[in-house]
Amino acid sequence: MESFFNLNLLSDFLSTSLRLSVPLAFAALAGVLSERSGVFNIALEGKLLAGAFGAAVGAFMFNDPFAGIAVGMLFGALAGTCLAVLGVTFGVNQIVAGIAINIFVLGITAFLSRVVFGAQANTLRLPGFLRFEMPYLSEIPLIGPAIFSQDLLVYVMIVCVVLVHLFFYRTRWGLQVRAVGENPSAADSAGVSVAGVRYGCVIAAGAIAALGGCYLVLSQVFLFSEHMSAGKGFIALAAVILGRWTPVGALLACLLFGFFDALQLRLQFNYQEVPHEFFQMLPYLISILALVGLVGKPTPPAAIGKFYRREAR
Amino acid sequence: SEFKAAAVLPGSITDQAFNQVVYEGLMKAKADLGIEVAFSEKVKQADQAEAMSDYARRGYPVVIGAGGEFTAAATRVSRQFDDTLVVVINGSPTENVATINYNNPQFGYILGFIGGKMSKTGNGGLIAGQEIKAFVDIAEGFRKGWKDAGASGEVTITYTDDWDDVAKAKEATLNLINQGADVVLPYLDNGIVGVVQAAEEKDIWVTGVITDLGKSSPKANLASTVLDFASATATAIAMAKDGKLERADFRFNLGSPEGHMGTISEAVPADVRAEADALIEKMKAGTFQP
Amino acid sequence: MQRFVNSLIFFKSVFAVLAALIVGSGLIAMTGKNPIEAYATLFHGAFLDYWGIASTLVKTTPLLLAGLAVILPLRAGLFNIGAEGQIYIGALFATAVALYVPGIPGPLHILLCTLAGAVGGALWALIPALLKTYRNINEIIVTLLLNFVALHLVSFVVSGPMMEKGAPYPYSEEIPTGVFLPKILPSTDAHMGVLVGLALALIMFFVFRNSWVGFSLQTVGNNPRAALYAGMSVRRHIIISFLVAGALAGLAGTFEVLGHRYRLFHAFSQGYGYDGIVVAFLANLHPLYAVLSAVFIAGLRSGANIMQRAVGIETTVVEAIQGLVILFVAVSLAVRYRASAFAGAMRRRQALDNDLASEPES
Amino acid sequence: MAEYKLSLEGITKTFGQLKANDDVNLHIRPGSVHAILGENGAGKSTLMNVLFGLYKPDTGRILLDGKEVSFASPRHALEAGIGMVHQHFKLVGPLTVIENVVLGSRDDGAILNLAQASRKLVDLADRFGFEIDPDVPVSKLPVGMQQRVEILKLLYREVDVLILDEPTSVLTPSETRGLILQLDQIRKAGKTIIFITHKLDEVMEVSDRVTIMRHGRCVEEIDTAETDARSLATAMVGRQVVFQVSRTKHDIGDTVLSVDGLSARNERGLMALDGVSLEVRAGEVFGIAGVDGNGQAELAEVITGLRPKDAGDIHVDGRSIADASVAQRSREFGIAYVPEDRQRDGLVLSETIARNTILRRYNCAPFQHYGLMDRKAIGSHAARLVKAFDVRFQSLQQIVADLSGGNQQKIILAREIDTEPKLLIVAQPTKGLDVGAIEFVQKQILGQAERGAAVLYISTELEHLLHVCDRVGVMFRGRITGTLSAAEATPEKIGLLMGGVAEVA
Ligand SMILES: Nc1ncnc2c1ncn2[C@@H]1O[C@H](COP(=O)(O)OP(=O)(O)OP(=O)(O)O)[C@@H](O)[C@H]1O
Ligand SMILES: Nc1ncnc2c1ncn2[C@@H]1O[C@H](COP(=O)(O)OP(=O)(O)OP(=O)(O)O)[C@@H](O)[C@H]1O
Ligand SMILES: [Mg+2]
Ligand SMILES: [Mg+2]
Repeated sequence: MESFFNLNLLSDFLSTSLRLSVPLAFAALAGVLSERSGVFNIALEGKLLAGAFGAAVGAFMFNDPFAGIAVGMLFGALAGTCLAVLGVTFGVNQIVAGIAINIFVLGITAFLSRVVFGAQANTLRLPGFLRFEMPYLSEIPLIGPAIFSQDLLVYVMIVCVVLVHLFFYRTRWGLQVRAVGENPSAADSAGVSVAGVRYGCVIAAGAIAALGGCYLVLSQVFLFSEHMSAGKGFIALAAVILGRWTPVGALLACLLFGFFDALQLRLQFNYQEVPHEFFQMLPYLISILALVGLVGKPTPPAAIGKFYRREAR
Repeated sequence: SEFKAAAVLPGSITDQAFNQVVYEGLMKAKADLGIEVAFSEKVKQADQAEAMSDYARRGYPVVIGAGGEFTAAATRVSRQFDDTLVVVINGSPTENVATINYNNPQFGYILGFIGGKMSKTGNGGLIAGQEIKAFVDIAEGFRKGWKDAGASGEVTITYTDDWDDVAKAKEATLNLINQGADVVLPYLDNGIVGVVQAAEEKDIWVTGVITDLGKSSPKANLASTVLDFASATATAIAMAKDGKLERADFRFNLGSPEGHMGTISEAVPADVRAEADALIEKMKAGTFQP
Repeated sequence: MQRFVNSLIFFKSVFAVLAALIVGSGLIAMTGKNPIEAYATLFHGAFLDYWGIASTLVKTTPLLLAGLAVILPLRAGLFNIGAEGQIYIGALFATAVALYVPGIPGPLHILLCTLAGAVGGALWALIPALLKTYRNINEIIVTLLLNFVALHLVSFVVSGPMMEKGAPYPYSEEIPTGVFLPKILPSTDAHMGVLVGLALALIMFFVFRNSWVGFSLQTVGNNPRAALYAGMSVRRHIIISFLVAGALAGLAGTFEVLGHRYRLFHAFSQGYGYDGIVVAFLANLHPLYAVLSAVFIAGLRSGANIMQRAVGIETTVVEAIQGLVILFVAVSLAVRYRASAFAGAMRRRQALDNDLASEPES
Repeated sequence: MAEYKLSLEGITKTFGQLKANDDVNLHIRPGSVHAILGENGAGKSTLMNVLFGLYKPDTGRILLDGKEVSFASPRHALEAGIGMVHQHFKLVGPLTVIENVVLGSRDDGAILNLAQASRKLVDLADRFGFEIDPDVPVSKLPVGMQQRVEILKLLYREVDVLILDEPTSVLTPSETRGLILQLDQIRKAGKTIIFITHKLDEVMEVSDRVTIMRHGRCVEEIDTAETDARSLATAMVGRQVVFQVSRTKHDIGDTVLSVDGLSARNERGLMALDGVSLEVRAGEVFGIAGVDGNGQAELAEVITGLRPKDAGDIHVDGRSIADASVAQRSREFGIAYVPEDRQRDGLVLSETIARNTILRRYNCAPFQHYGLMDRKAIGSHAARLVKAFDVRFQSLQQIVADLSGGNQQKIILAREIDTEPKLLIVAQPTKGLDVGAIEFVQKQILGQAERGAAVLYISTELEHLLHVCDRVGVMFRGRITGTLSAAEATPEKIGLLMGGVAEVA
C-alpha cells in the first residue's frame, strides 16, 4: 500500500492511466461527433482497427510516422464514408451497418497485413512517435512526468477534444450538428442539409477514431497485430454515453476508464491472493456506479439511429 | 494411401508464439515426411470439437488440438472415431488421447533461478493472458527457482485477459517495472511483443519460455528456454506415422531436443551459468524435480 | 400477391448474398484458390451435408435465442446489448444446477437446469431494467458493461471454485450425462435446443400478433406517453420485457452447456449476444424472420469453417467475406422501402376488402 | 415586376394512392396577403410543403417573379427568400429559443454570436408584443410559446415571402391581434404573405385574396372584399355551416367532479397548480379559460392520473380517486380525456386507425378474450366509430400519421366519447380544425352534456367557451382567479381575469 504514496510511482501510474485512455478518447470523441449528428456509431471498433492498420501501412511504406497518420486517417475516413453511405443514404440500420463494418475490417486488415507485412508482421519495428519532455512543465512534481512528457498524439488528442468542444458550442456548424441529431426535420426546414451534416460528421469521426488506432501503432507498440483494437471501440461507446455525448464528458469518462484499468493492473500486483478477475471487472463496475451516482438523466440525441427521409411523417 | 495430419489452432498462425510454432511444426512434418497436412486457425472454442471431428471424418489419421482447452472435446472425438488418433498439446492426460506436455515446472525453475540471481531489485514479474494450467506450473517453478537463487523480493503475476493485446501487455509490463520488477517472463501470444518492448525501453531483463527471445531481442533477453512445440508436433506426427505414438501422455523434460535451453545473455556470469548447468543436469537425471 | 412481394424481398437478400460473394471471390482469388470451388464447398457444407447441417443447427440455437432476446425489448423501445452477459450467467446457473443438484431423474434434471439458466439470465437482465426504470440510466451502456462483468465472473468461477481438478484450461467438470440434451440428428452435436428456439420464436410471433400483451408492448415502444395515457404501466413493460429477454438469452447459454459443450468454459460465448443484434435486425425485428436470419448466419459460419478446412482458405478471408455478406444483405433490406410502398399498397387494397366485407349492415 | 410574385401551376402530389394535391393552380400577387382556406385534409399543408421544397411534386411547376424555380430542399427556398411557419412545429426541443432562431441562417459567419442575436430577437419580439426568453430550451415552453418561436424564427430571417400554416391556432386573442397588426406592417413593407387558417374572421380581416381548397383541388379564388365569412364557409365545406352551435336547455344534475385544493408541479418542478378547487355537475359544461401555460394542462393531467398531485383531493361521484390508476379512472370512474397534444399524448402515430380506436380499452372485452385480441370486434368497432364521426381515411389499416390533423382529432374524440363517460375532459379540442369540424366537435361535446356527462372544457378560445359552457373558470398562474356563469361572462371580464388583473370571488 505504501507504494501508492510514492510520488514517482504515482506519477508513473497516472501516466499509465493517461496512455490507456488515449485510444479510447479518440474513439469516444469520434463517437460523440457522429452520434450528435444522429448516426449511431457502433463501428468505432472497426475504425480504430482501420486506423491502426493504415498507420502501420503508411509508416512502413514511407518510413515516416506522419505518413502513418495520414494513411491511418484516410482508412478511418473510408470506413466512416462506408457507414455514411449505408446509414445516411441507403437507410441501412446503423447498428447493423456498424457491426458489418467491424466484421469486415477485422477480416480485411488481418488478411492484408499478411499480404503487406508478410512474415515479419510481428517483429517489425515501425517508425513512431517518442515521448518528449516539455521544458519546465515536465518538472512539475506528479503531473509533470505524467502529463507533460508524453508523445505528440496525446497532445493531439487533447487539442481535438477542445476543438470539437468549441466546434459544437461556438460555431454555426456545431449548432447545425446538434440540431440535426435532435430533430432532422426541423433542421431541414431551417435550411440545414441533413445528409451533408451527417456525412461530414461521420467521415470526420472515422478519421478521428483512426487516430486512436494510430496511437496504438505509432506511439505504443510500433507494429500492427491482428485485432489490436481488442474491444476498445466498445468501451469508447460506453464512454460516449457516460460522458453524455459531450466531448469533454467523453474524455473524462475515458480517463476514468483508463484510471481504473491502470488501477486494476496495480491491484493485481498488490493483492496476488485475490482472484484477478475481480480486479478486471473493476473498470466496468465503476462505470456503472458512476452512472448510478451521476445526477440527472443522460438523454441521447433524439434522432440517433433514425434514418431521415423527408416525405415520411 | 498417403499419410495425413491436421491441426486445429485456437489463434492466428502469425502470432509469433504458440499457434505459429505449432503451425511451423506441421509444416516441418510436411517437408520432412512428405505427408499431406491441413489446419484451421482462429477456431473459436465452440467450433473446436466440430473441427476435430470433421478432420476425423475426412479420414485424417492424426488430428492435433493445440491447447489444453481441447482436452474435453478430444475425449469425445476420439471416442467417436476409432481410426483417428487425437493429439492434444498441453492437454491433461486423458484416456484414448495422446497428450503432449512439457515438464513445465523445470522450465520455469531454471529461468526463475537465473532471473533471481541476476535481479537487482529482487522482484520478478510474470505476465499471462489467462490462468491456464501450463502457465501456473511454469509460474510455480519460476517462483521456486527465484527463491532458491536467494533473491530477496517477490514474484508477482499479472493477467491481461487477452493473449494478443500488445498495448495492454506493454502497459502491464510497465506497471510491473514501476513496482520494482526487473526480470519479467511473458506467457502470451502476440502480447509478448509488448512485454519485450517495455523491457527494452526500461532496460530490464526478460526471459522467454516458449520461444528464444535471444533471437528477436538480444538486448533484453536474459535467458530463454525453448518449448519447441514445432519439433514436438513434428516428432509426434512422425511417431504416429510409424504407428509408435500411443494414446497416452508424453512429457518432454528440459534438455530434450523438443525442449531445451535457448540463448543466455553474455551478462550472466560464469558461476551462475555453471550453477544453472548443474541444475539442468540434475533435472535431466531425474534427481531433482522442482 | 402479398406473398409474391414478400418472396421478392426475400430474393433480394439472396441477390445481395450473391453480390457479396462475387466481391469476396476477388479476395479468394488473391490467395490463389478457386472461388467457385470454395463457395460450392461453403454452400454444400452448410446446408446440404449431413454433418454440415448439424453444425449449422448447433450454431443456430444460440443465435436465434439471442436474436429473440434483442427483438423483444426493442418492441418496447429498449436496446438489449446485454444478451452476451445474460448468456454467461444463464450458463453459469444451469451448470451449477447440473453439477451440484444430483439425484434427480434425467428429464426432470434437464428441466430444472433449463429453468435455472432462464432465471440466471433474467436476473442479470433485471439489473439494467431496474436501473432504467428507477434511475433512468441508459440500458445500452449498462447491458454493455455488464457483459464484461459477466465474462469475468464466469472466468473466475471456472478457474476457481468450479474448475475441474487439474484441468489444463479454465473449465468446469463435465456435467452428468443424464442432463445432456437429446440429439435431433443421431451421432452429431445437433441437439434439441434449436427446436425450443423455434417454438419460442413461434410463441413470440403469436403473442406479438394476437395478444393484448403484444399490443401494449408495441404501444410502449412507439409512444410511451400515449401508453401511459392508455393506462399501461411503462415500468412494468420495461421490466418484464427485459426479464423475458434475459431468460431467452439465459436459455441460449444453457443449451450451449447442456447441448454440446457439456461443461462451462471460460469465455465460451464469443459474441453470440452481439450476433443476436445482427440476427434481430436482418429479421427486421420479426420473430419468424429471426429464424431465417439465424439459420443464415449459422450456415455462413459453419460453411465458412468447412471451406477453410476443405479448400484451405485463410480465416481472415472468410471473416472479410462474412462482413461483406452482412453489409450487402443489410443494404438490400434497406432498399426495401420501394418494395414496401408496393407492399403497403397491396396491404391497403386487401384491408379495403376486409373493410367492405365486415362493414356492419345498416 | 412580374404580375405575380409566385405562381404554382398544375401541382400534383400523391401519397401512395392518395392525391393530396390534384392539379392545383395558385397565383399570388406581390405585396398581398393571400389566405388559403380548406377543410382538414384538403391539401393546404401539402401544397405549402411543395412550395417550400420539402416535398417534391409529381408534376407541375413553380414560378417566382415570373421565373421558373425548383427547390430541391428548404434551403433553396430560403435562399430564394421564401420562409415558412409549419403547422406542426419544426423546433429542436433541447436547443434554446435563440439557437432555434439562428439555426441554418448564414449571415453571421462561422462563429456564433448568440448574445447579439438575442438582442435582435428581443427587439423583434417587442415589436409584436410577444414576450420571450431567448435562453430557455424550447422543449420547456408551453405550446403557445413554441408557436411564437416559430413565427419569430421566420420574421428574424427577413424573407420576402412568408408562408404561415395556421400560425394562430394556439395564440391568445391579444397575441393574435399583435400578429395581425404586424402582418399588416410586413405587407406594407412590400412582402408577400400566404396565410393558412381555419378562422374566417382572421381571413376577412387580414387577407386581400382567398383561395379555397377542397379534396386536393382549388375550388375557388376570390378577392376578400367581394365575399363574406358565411359564403367562404359554404364554399369550403360544400354545405351551410351553423356558426353558433346552440345549446338546448337541459337539466343540471348532481356533482360529478369535485376538486379540492389541488396542487401539482410541472416538468420543471415548479408549482403549476396552486390550490385549485372546482365542481362540475352532471349535464354541465364547465369551461376553463386562460392564457396557455397557466396550469390548464396540468389540471387535466392530475385529474386523469397522468401527473402526481402534491396536495388536495379529487372526488368523482363522491368517491375519492386519489389511489386509482390511470386505467381505473378511465374504466371504473368513467373519466374520458381528449389531450391537448394529440400527436404526443393521444395517438400512436405509427399504428393503424383500428388499433388507435381501442387504445384505452385494448385489454377489455369485447376487444380481447383470454388475452387474445379479437380482430373482428376491433375492426367493426373502428368501422363504426369512423363512420359515426365522419373520419376521412383510406383504410382502417392506414397508420394515423397519414391522416390530417382534423381527422386525427376526430379519432380521439370518437374513441373517448364512445365510452359514454361520466366525466369528459377535453383540452383544446378544436385546435387546428376547420369550421365544419369545429361545429361537429362542439355538437358532440354538447351531446355528451345532454346525455348527462359532466364536461370540463379547456380552451384558449374565448368565443368557443362562451358558446358552449354553462360556467367558465379562468386560470392564472395555477389558480382559478374567477368563475363566471354563462350569463355574466363577457370577453372583457374574462380577459381581465386571464391577465390576473382582478380576482372575482
Ligand atoms: N407525408 C404524408 N404521407 C402520406 N399522406 C400524407 C402525407 N402528408 C399529407 N398526407 C395526406 O394528404 C392529405 C392532405 O393533407 P394536408 O396536411 O395537406 O391537409 P391540410 O389541408 O393541411 O389539413 P389540416 O387543415 O388538417 O392541416 C391528407 O389526407 C393527409 O393524410
Ligand atoms: N373495416 C374493418 N372491418 C372489420 N375489421 C377490420 C377492419 N379493418 C381492420 N379490421 C381488422 O382489425 C384488426 C385490427 O387491426 P390491427 O392493426 O390490429 O391488425 P394487425 O394485428 O396489425 O394485423 P397485421 O398483422 O395483419 O398487420 C385487423 O387485423 C383487421 O382484421
Ligand atoms: Mg395542414
Ligand atoms: Mg397492422
